[in-house]
Amino acid sequence: MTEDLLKVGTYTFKSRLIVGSGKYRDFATTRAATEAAEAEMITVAVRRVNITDPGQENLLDYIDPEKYVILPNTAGCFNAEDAVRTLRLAREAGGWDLVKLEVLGDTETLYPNVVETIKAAEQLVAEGFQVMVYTNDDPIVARRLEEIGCVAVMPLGNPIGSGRGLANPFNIRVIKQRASVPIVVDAGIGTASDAARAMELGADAVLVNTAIAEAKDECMMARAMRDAVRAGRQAYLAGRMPKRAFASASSPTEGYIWD
Amino acid sequence: MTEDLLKVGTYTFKSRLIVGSGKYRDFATTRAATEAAEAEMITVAVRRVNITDPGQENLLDYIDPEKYVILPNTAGCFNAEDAVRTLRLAREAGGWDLVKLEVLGDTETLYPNVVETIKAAEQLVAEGFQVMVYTNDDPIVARRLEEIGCVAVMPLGNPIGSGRGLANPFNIRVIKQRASVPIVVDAGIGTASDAARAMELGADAVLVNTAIAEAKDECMMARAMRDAVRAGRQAYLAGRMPKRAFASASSPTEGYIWD
Amino acid sequence: MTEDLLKVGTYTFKSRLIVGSGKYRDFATTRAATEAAEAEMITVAVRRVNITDPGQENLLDYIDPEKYVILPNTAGCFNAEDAVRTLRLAREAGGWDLVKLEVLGDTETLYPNVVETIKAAEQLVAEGFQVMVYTNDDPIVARRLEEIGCVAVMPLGNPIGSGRGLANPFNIRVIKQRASVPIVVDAGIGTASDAARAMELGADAVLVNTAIAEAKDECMMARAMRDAVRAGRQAYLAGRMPKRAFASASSPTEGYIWD
Amino acid sequence: MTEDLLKVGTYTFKSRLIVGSGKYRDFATTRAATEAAEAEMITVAVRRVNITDPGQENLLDYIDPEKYVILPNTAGCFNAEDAVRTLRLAREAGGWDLVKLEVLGDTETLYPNVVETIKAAEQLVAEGFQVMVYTNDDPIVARRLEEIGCVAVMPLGNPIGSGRGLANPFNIRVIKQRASVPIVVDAGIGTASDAARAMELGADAVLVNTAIAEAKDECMMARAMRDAVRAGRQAYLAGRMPKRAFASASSPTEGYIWD
Amino acid sequence: MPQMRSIQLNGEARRVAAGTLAELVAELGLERRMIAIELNLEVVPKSRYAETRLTEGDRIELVHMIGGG
Amino acid sequence: MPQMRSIQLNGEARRVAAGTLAELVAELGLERRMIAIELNLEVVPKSRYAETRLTEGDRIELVHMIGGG
Amino acid sequence: MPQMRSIQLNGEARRVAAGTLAELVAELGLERRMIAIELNLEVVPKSRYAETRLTEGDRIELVHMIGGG
Amino acid sequence: MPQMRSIQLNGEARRVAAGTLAELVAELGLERRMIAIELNLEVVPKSRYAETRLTEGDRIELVHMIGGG
Repeated sequence: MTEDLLKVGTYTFKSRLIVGSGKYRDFATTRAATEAAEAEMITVAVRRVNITDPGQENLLDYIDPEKYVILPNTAGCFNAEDAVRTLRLAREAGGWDLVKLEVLGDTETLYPNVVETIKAAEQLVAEGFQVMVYTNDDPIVARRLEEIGCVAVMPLGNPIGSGRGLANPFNIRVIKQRASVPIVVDAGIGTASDAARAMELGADAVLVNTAIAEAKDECMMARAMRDAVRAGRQAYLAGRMPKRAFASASSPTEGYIWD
Repeated sequence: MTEDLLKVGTYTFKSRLIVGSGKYRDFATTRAATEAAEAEMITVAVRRVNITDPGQENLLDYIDPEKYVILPNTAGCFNAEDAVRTLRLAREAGGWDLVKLEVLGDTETLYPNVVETIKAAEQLVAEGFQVMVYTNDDPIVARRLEEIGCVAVMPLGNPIGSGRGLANPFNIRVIKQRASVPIVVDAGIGTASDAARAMELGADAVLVNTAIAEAKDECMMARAMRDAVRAGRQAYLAGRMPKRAFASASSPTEGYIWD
Repeated sequence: MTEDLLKVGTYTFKSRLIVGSGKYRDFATTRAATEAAEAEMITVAVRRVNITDPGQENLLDYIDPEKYVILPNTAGCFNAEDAVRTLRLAREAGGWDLVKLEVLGDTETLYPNVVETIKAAEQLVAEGFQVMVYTNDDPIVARRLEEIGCVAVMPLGNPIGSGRGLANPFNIRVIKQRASVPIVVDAGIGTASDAARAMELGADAVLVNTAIAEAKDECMMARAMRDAVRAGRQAYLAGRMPKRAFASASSPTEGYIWD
Repeated sequence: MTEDLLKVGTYTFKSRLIVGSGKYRDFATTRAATEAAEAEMITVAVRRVNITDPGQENLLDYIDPEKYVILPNTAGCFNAEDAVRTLRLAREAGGWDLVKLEVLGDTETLYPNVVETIKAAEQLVAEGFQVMVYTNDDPIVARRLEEIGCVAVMPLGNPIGSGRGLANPFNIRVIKQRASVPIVVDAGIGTASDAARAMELGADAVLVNTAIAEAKDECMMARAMRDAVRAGRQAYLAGRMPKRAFASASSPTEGYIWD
Repeated sequence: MPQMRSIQLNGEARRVAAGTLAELVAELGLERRMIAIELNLEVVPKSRYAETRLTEGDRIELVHMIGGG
Repeated sequence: MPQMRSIQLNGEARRVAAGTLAELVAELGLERRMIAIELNLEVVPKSRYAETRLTEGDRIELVHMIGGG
Repeated sequence: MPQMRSIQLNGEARRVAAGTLAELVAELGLERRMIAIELNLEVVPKSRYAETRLTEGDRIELVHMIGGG
Repeated sequence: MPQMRSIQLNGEARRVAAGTLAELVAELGLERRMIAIELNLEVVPKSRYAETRLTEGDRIELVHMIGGG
């Protein structure tokens, strides 16, 4: 599989498993799980420095920006303006131009507000960002985001942090079949088979955070996700057998001793 | 994972992917895919030698019994007597005492005839065979087969060769939770995520034949299955996150610049 | 639909909804819900009379055996002998020869023990009972029970009282396609759409108890089940549209004002 | 159920089954099936009169606008402007102000273009139309359409004419739980149990066209849909039993003769 | 005075005055109930209750129908 | 004799004798149909068919309701 | 010259010169193959091929392993 | 002694001695951190921290990267 590379905008990756850095019990576990996942890209959030204790440890003391592609996100933004402000700051902080845009619609589902997302995407693309964009599983919206110039479209499988897998595999497949930019299944993956399934549908990559960070053994789950993404990718490329309503014998049906 | 071994009767395996040797276009592909799968156990069928051309090539010229554990099956048997005769011959042919018993109920579903299967299992166990037994997904029947002394119980996921995955995950989980012998999901696995899912349910191993032999690229699918089984096993051992109806933010919900 | 009658052994019914009489808060509700369901057949259990208070109210004071076909069951029996004893007593008590045989495998799943079920069915048929038999969803076992002479085969949809619907619709359909006696989906139905689905698969009837008895409004759910069974039956007879992967316009795709 | 009325804008209905008038083999069947469905509202499309044969029979010769609420749709419109023009004409033609807005995103999925849909909805509401709006199953978009002033929101279950049922029941439920206007499941319903399921999720009504028009027996399927909608509605109101992983005996577990 | 017998009735030891099943049923006030009786593992038809004599140590099961699924 | 006009009717060029929308509707025999007319992108109410004169090059859409889902 | 025998070999009538199973296996060129033989429904261990004589009408099944799932 | 200024720093009123953004960053000990600053809704490049003077009432956002999905 050495030649099967993932190209996102001007970046190229061997790994098709993107990880998040949220929800870990500590930074050491974040680093250990990220290494176990053999990920090359990791999302981070932009937040105010705690002025009362500016010296406290920081995520980037553990996740080396020289070693990983840092993907700043706009988690928590509910309108285009906040999202754009957030990513301008992220770009200044680390010079990162590859960003994950998410403009949320409500706090209960954390589903995107696609109208605001489109508005923000247009602005960010105009400002030269390479935008990977979180969206719902609507193929029409996905195509619009690609037309705007986003470098990757990231449809959700299910609500962020729900771990319920892929609600609508058909839509993911349709989005992929029409896309000329990478499709990354983001949100909803709860266990390894969910990641494998997403890749079998044709997804170019998956983004996993909660499923690793909330596993009892984070590093083992990270390895499970690493292997699942590889498994699903290979199964997709290998071309699966057809499904059959009925059975098909695996052994020859002649030459029996009792014939 | 080096210590996570699979013990079946008196045998011990590193690999939890058992492969079949049926349906391949040629013996060379059978060998290549089996190696790619990193399998240690492979099923074979017992059939009459073609007397008119006894010299023709044989599967075992390609699959070395010194290197793989050969698992003779009773594919095509529809009653206990034929199954027992078949395995007695297999044991004489290669000295193999670890066998896969399957007594079928009809040719359309290839579902087992559990009454005849129980009868055959009792006889074979009495004759000193180590019986791995193909059965339906009924936990009551599975327990009965374990009580008889079978060394592994192999519930179906779906009809043999159907590639439709696991019809009833609940039953597979229940069978596993009650079993003290290995549970091997046999039949129905069509792609990598199906294998991962079976392992996540707690299966100790999976048996795959058609999904590899009928893939466009057999060796790539064999690797996909190898990785999927590892992924599912690790996910099972790692302990997955809980499923949630609604969303749970992956990024902190405070410290926003617009608060 | 007036001519679409259900024939079970020597009995004929207009209704395809069989109800159970268990789990109700009181006998009055049992009667009211049974009437609301417009059922013609109702299952009852056989138990010891409470000798210390033999005069207490009885179910049959509310459910008139002249008005309903009483279907004694063997709920709680875990072997063939107990089931046969139980039904001999039931026949003596009310002269009922149409019975529901269920021989259970364990208390957690309440799945049948098919080996004991087969044994009991053979004995009961020999004694002239008209046996409706609860079984798992294995088509091979179902056919065996029909061959024995059971007048109806009752595969489970899911564990009794679980309300999880149909775990394996494929098996229910296969059982029906091969059967020449009525197939009654028994166990697992939790709401109206489950009953409709079972009928659409071709089931000749459904048996519902917990879903009605545990609904907040028992009588309204009874009516819902009545309508759902009719809906599913009619949909089955009407012949449904084909499923399509993609869309098919419901309105003509020409004559637009902007062409 | 006589008091359980459906209120849409200024209209009130007894029936919760809305039918379409497309795809029928002839007008007589359209009328017969519409009557069999006991529908009170029927969708129609707006198209150019065939000038070369202006006298040919017309749908409204069979579907009496005095008897049914006519719901003009914008099927085939791919932008807001065409949709608005179409409905202005419809209002002039029959004085109908209750309309079904659908602005499509492509011809393959017939999924809505939600951005254009929102634009059209704003314009139509401003012009005094009572807008029932077809949309995807995104709860954020659904709420936006309600805020604009649409009198009913009509999320899709699956692509129009696909007959694949409800792809994402969770989203339908979420949309309903947050809505203060009626939610009508539109598109995807293929058979009776799909309609029942939609109603059980809380939908206030369903719109069915292809599933009736393409059934082998249109009128029988129309009755099936009528009964299914009633069944699902009653089940929703009755309050279903809880789902359980394991079994719960329907018969008392004491008083056995073998205790 | 009537002679009393010790029998097993529905799993419990009991002393009864009844000499026949018919008398036992009457003693329990179950004449008009839909019941069935198993005497030492054999079902006894109602028609034979009157002639069926109880003897010391008889094992009797006396059942009826209750709500069940 | 009436003067003929060239108009675009439902996307097709057509010469009509009708001088008003009312006459056009009559010419087509659609008086009793539930139709609607858009004249040069503006919907014309039925009440104004009589007074609405056709002029050379008018673009007219004349629609009715058909079966649709 | 060797006496020929008529036997049932894998379901087909066949005349063979072999007097023992060992000779039959040699005659078929299967000495180095992983095979097994059932003679009149009884499996015969390889160790006894040499001493096992064929007689007229014997029913023999001669099997090997092939691809199967 | 330095003149103190009142500014809004990360949403909180604060009096600082720093006269420039560079001095503010130093005052907070964040020189070697990957941070970014928004001054009155405009992002200020690090290259201009030294020349960017603080004035009474400035609204400053000072952010860094934290764990997020």
